[in-house]
Amino acid sequence: MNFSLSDDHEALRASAQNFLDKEVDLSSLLVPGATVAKSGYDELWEKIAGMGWPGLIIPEAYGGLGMDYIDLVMIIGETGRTLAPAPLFGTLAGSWAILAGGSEEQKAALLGLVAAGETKLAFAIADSGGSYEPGADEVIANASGGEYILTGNRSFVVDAAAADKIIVAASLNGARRYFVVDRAAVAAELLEWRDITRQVASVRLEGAAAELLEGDAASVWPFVRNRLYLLLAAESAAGTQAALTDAVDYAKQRVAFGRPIGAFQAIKHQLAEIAGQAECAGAAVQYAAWTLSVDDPRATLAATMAQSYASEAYCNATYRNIQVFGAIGFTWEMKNHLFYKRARCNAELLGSPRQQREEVVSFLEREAA
Amino acid sequence: MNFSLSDDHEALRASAQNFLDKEVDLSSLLVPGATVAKSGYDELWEKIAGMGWPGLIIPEAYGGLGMDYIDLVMIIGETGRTLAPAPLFGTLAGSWAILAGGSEEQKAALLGLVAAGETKLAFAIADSGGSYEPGADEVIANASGGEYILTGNRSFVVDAAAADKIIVAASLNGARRYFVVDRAAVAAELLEWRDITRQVASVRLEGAAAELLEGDAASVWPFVRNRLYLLLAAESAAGTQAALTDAVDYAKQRVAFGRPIGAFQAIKHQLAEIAGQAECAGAAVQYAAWTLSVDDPRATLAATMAQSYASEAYCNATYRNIQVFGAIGFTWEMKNHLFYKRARCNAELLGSPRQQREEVVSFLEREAA
Amino acid sequence: MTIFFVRQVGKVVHLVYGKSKQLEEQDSVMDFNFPAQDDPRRIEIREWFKNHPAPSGKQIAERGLAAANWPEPWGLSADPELMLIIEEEFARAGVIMPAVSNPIGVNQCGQSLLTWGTEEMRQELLPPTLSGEYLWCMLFSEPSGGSDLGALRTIARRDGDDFVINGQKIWNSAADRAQIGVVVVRTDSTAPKHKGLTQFVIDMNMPGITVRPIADMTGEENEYNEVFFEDVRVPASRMLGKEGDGWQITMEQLQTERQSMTKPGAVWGSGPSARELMNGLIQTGRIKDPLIRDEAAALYVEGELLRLLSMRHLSNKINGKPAGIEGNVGKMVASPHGQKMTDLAKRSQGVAGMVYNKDVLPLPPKHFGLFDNWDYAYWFSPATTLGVGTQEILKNTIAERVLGLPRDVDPTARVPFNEINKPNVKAA
Amino acid sequence: MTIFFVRQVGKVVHLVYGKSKQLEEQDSVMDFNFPAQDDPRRIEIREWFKNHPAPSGKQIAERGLAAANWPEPWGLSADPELMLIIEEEFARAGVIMPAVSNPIGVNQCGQSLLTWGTEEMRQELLPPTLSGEYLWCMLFSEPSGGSDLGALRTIARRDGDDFVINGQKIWNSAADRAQIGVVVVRTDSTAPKHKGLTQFVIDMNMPGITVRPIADMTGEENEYNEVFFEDVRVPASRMLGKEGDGWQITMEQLQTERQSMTKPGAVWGSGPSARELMNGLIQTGRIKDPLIRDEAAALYVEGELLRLLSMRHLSNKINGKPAGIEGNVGKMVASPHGQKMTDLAKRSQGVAGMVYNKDVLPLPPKHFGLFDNWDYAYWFSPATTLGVGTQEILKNTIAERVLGLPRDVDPTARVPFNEINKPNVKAA
Repeated sequence: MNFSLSDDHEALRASAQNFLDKEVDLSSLLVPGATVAKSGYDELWEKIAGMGWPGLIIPEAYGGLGMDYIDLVMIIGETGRTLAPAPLFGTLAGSWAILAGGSEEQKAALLGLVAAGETKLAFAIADSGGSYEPGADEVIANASGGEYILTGNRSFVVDAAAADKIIVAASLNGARRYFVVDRAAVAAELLEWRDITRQVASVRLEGAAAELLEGDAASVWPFVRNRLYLLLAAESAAGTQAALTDAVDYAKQRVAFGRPIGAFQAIKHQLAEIAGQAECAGAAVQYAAWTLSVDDPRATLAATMAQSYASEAYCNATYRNIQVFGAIGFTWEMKNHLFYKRARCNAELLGSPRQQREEVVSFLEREAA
Repeated sequence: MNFSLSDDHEALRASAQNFLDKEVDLSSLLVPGATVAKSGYDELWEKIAGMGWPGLIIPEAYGGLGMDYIDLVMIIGETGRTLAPAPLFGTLAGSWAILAGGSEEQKAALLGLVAAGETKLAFAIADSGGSYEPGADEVIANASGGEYILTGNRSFVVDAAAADKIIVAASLNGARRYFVVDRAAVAAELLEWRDITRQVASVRLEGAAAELLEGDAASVWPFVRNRLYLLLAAESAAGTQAALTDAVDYAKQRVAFGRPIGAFQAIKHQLAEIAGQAECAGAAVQYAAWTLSVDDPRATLAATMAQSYASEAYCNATYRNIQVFGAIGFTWEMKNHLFYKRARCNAELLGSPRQQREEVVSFLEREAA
Repeated sequence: MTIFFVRQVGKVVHLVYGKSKQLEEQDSVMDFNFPAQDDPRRIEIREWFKNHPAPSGKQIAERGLAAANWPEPWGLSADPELMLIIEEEFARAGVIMPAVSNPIGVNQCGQSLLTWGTEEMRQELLPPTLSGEYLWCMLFSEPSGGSDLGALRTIARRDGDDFVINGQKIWNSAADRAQIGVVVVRTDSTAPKHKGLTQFVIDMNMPGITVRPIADMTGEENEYNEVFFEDVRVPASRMLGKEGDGWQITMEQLQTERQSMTKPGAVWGSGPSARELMNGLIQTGRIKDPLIRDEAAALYVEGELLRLLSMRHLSNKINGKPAGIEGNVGKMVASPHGQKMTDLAKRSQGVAGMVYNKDVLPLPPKHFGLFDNWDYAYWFSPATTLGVGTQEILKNTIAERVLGLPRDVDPTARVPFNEINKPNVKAA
Repeated sequence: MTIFFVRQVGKVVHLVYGKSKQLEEQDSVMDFNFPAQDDPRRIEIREWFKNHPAPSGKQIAERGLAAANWPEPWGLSADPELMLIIEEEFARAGVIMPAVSNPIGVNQCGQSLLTWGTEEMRQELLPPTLSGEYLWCMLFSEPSGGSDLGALRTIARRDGDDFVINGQKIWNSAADRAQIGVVVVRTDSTAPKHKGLTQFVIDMNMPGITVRPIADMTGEENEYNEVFFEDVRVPASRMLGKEGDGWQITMEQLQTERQSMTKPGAVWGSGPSARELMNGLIQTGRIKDPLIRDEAAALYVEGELLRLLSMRHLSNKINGKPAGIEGNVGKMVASPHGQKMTDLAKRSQGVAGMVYNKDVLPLPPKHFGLFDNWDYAYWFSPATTLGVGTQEILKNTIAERVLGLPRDVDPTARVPFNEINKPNVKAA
């Protein structure tokens, strides 16, 4: 039994921290009208690719680093803590989709390019209402000679604009399958996403040529969803801690009525509560990472719990952070709002915490039956 | 327009306050194992009857005082503030049932006795699951010659033990009707009700002779329910204020770390929040009382809102009250727990605040349609 | 109708019930109805609007409707019930009230001129204020001060018939659009922090004043500004009250502002209320979600109670009762109420709500001011527990002034302001 | 498996990835699995229980299982992993651990005897403590003190080889059943309040000690007592540590007690957890109510996270890491978690739950101690944010000790205790 981070984990986290503290600069975002494209989204990616992070979760057999999910959350925690603006989410999501749904040949061909930092991915599955399940607004795939043609729309596609290839969920003969499409073959329109540290687009496919992922389609979304839950939860847990630390530091310095405001119980007790939530969120993420690493039967439950808890904790912490800062924390020129918006968007992107709690109960009902 | 209490209302409240402060003594309840029967439940009733309160809401035509609902909540607020242990609830509930469902003759015959202080009532409608709607566990009425015979059980009947007559909801030929039964004709078993300032029983009818209320049966429960909501809400709003005042007084006196504990923001801010809820609960009750007095079309909505809000505010305030007192507030010998339990029971007796919120939305949906 | 008498018999109070035609006719009982449609005062106002379907600010002011509760010649000495009639008739005529378009000018600063200004100032400044020509701002907060407003550092130094102001203000609503404002400054640094303050009326175009709008987290610059003072000369005749009255005048203005925020609107009393939230959820069918349903119901109830508190406040005025605690308590309840409302509106939208998207829930065609969509109101909402005193300061105020709990210790409150930063005070 | 190295190049840190068989075999990665069923240490313990199916307290103590983490001769110097195995094997054998039946004796007081006691005290007191013959209590709080424990007034006056104790303690768990206890008293009133305190081990049957159980709001007398001291003579040899060590020893004992409460059980870590709550709601079908469903899920998640925090605490010990902040933070989360759970359990019962009624939700046949039904746990639950330090004190501790925020002002902390009530201190 070992619930503690090893020195290796700590060292991995520390090196990611050093790298990102040096490379991430949010100042260009602290001007109204800023977009992530102007903040070095692509430049930071180049450096991240140089670190080998695109291949973090890609098995060695396909040229990746084959690290486990505990390693992953060490790094994602740091990208979350710094709001590192770079298209990592899309590439990870796409890689997981290929890992779950690709044939051996497809994995080798596609993931090798990703691991080498030569191909960025995105994963397009949500419809315009934000649903990840098949529905009326489905992309339709038709066989045409040796290949497939896709027509329809996808929305809330993280990193679609920056991607080289997009994995698209579509309906083929009434069944959901997954296809690889060249970015150049689709029209991506950037959404005015409130979290400007992340680039989200809607995608329009009008007879786009596509390659069918030939493996087990049924496993793709559960596999990817659990890992995206982990990814967002890891960002959120680290962001919760960052918002807390930031507020604590400010409360120690800012003086009112002859004392640092952190001397007032109203501030102290609110921050103590956030400390409790930060601690719980961190534990949830580490446990979920472990269950995914060892393919534990409760991995789905653990990842779902982590996402529901950490995203709400993050929302609370960033709200409280702004309240501790006072009006200055409400201005665009401070970075507080970037965290607030990341938190809020993390709590919606894959469905609300309530939806995840519903999944938790359903899991437990099945377990009890 | 006049949202303010008149001097007359204030004077009525003040005289009820003077009377109850003098007559109510909860000390006999502050011994483990105490029951309300030993606390002068019946003696206090005699004095209350002497004040004319049994006839408060009975029209003058039937010998009552015909006061309106704003007058009523002045008095009920004081019985709530003092937890006055006396069977007033049952008599009011029964009177309302007769007012709504009795023929002119029945009203004259029955309510005259009540107004004169000669007859106490109770109202039996809930089944063993606490449902107030017709269900599987219904009392069955059968015509037998010129009268009716009732068989079945009712539960959560407030003041059944003390009553002279009980108004019982029962099914006659598949339709819900209301009957008057002599207390002597039924077996009442006291429940171990957690709120020991109130006497609640289950009632067993085995072929009990009954008189049918001949008026409009359909109006009885909505009419009574709205008024019982008001009654409980008035108790709860006043109890909220009492729990707040009590905690504020204690926080001013109790010293820790060289200061009264009321000097600490953790205490101050919690009590400020309760002050807000107390203010809102009071407004809710007065508005509901006015709507019932003028038979406003929103009276049902107002009474339902008052009950949902005031009972939750009361639960919060009594919880916080105990926390401010610390461990001493958790002991049986202090009266804090009597208020805590009254609050909790008020929030369940007629269905939970959530159930009332559901009724609020249903009302608004109908209004919008 | 039955009423009652109270009679003292020895030390025991008895109630005796009986009828009294006289009292019955007084109609002293609670009455949540609004002034009748055929109230003669209402008919008179309505007639005026019929003859002036698009009245100018000057016409409104000259008719006495801009601040009708003020005495003549500015207003009509209207009682609160007439005020309510006037408010309803403005709404009926589709005309925005001066107190709404220029609240700081009419409600806070104009009122201060009445109370604290000289006759000369009133004659000069009130007509253009009531006509809407002068939009006002209030310059109170400073970067170093925040909740501790009394610690402000902007200095006014006497120089002949003028005072010369140097310093910086921040979080000033409407300062970028205002022609005129009030500023609170320190005129005596040797007095304790709340004692050495004075208010002046300043023209915003005076040399040395620079206004910089602040972009807030919504991305807009609608609300706040910074205002810099560099050797701004203001004549001593523009002083409100006398030297040292600044703290009291400022507190009065803030208290008036807070009382006006006890309303069910989502943002400081403005914007859509829980009625609109509920209707929007019903219209879109989102009310069928059981969790949204319960939350929406709780918010609806709370919103109706806020409405009652604000009406009771007005009613107390009508009936000559002293103002209750509703002003402070109301804002304490109203700010988080608005935050919860906008949050639910946003959550009802799901992931689509994370895109700039005004189409959250339908709103009726009604004037909701800046906050006429839930999206903007949501992203603005963190400010509502910060502006006009933080939620923490407000709770302190309620605990201390309303509940009578002991005051927080402020070691800087009683020493001369210019000695506060000396080590012995800091250590206290 | 891939691992990594960290290499410093100038000031930039790069990661270089590669394989290392050596590190792979160390298995240093996180591992939430429990010690295996075939762990040889487990087999040994299981064997012993097979030979001692109903062991006496004395047998358990002699085998070293009563406090296995203690050094020989009392324990086995067990590491936390072995402790976990032992705990599981006790549960498997259906035997209640001494640390559960006599937690104050084993966890708090026994530990203090090891750290602070004399060899003579250990030889005399530890055997009957570990065998369960001596049940212990801790006598700390006083009526005048409450959260401000350091303000306690019970006095011990030196008289020859004895100390003579006078005063009153309150909120003492198990004092009515205990044979022995520790008491913290003031031995020097001229020292500041935290400095003049000393702990003694006392026999509860000493002349002059009166114990009165307190009925709490559940109607039971299970938890708390008052203890009165009237000229109670305790030999100086029963002093723990030395004069003036009382505050430090008391804080250690309370900290140990709080850490043990970071568990998912509803009442101070004991009683049913959210797993049982969820199962009960599923079994009764009440989980189908959408509002109960969402609340139950949130509590289930929080409960699992509390479980993780407690396991991480243990794991950190196993891995020789310093104790984290979980001890304090855990209790802060756990107490309201339990209150929310019992409240939901009760609300799921509706009005029927307002009657004394243990049949709230089904529980598995498992040892939940006193709190083996939700009804009792619910009515007891207001105490969980009061006992072992109020929630407010706990948040202060976390804010100050964990987050490093400034400490609350206590004007009585540094003056001699017997001068605290003089007017100049009161005014501070």
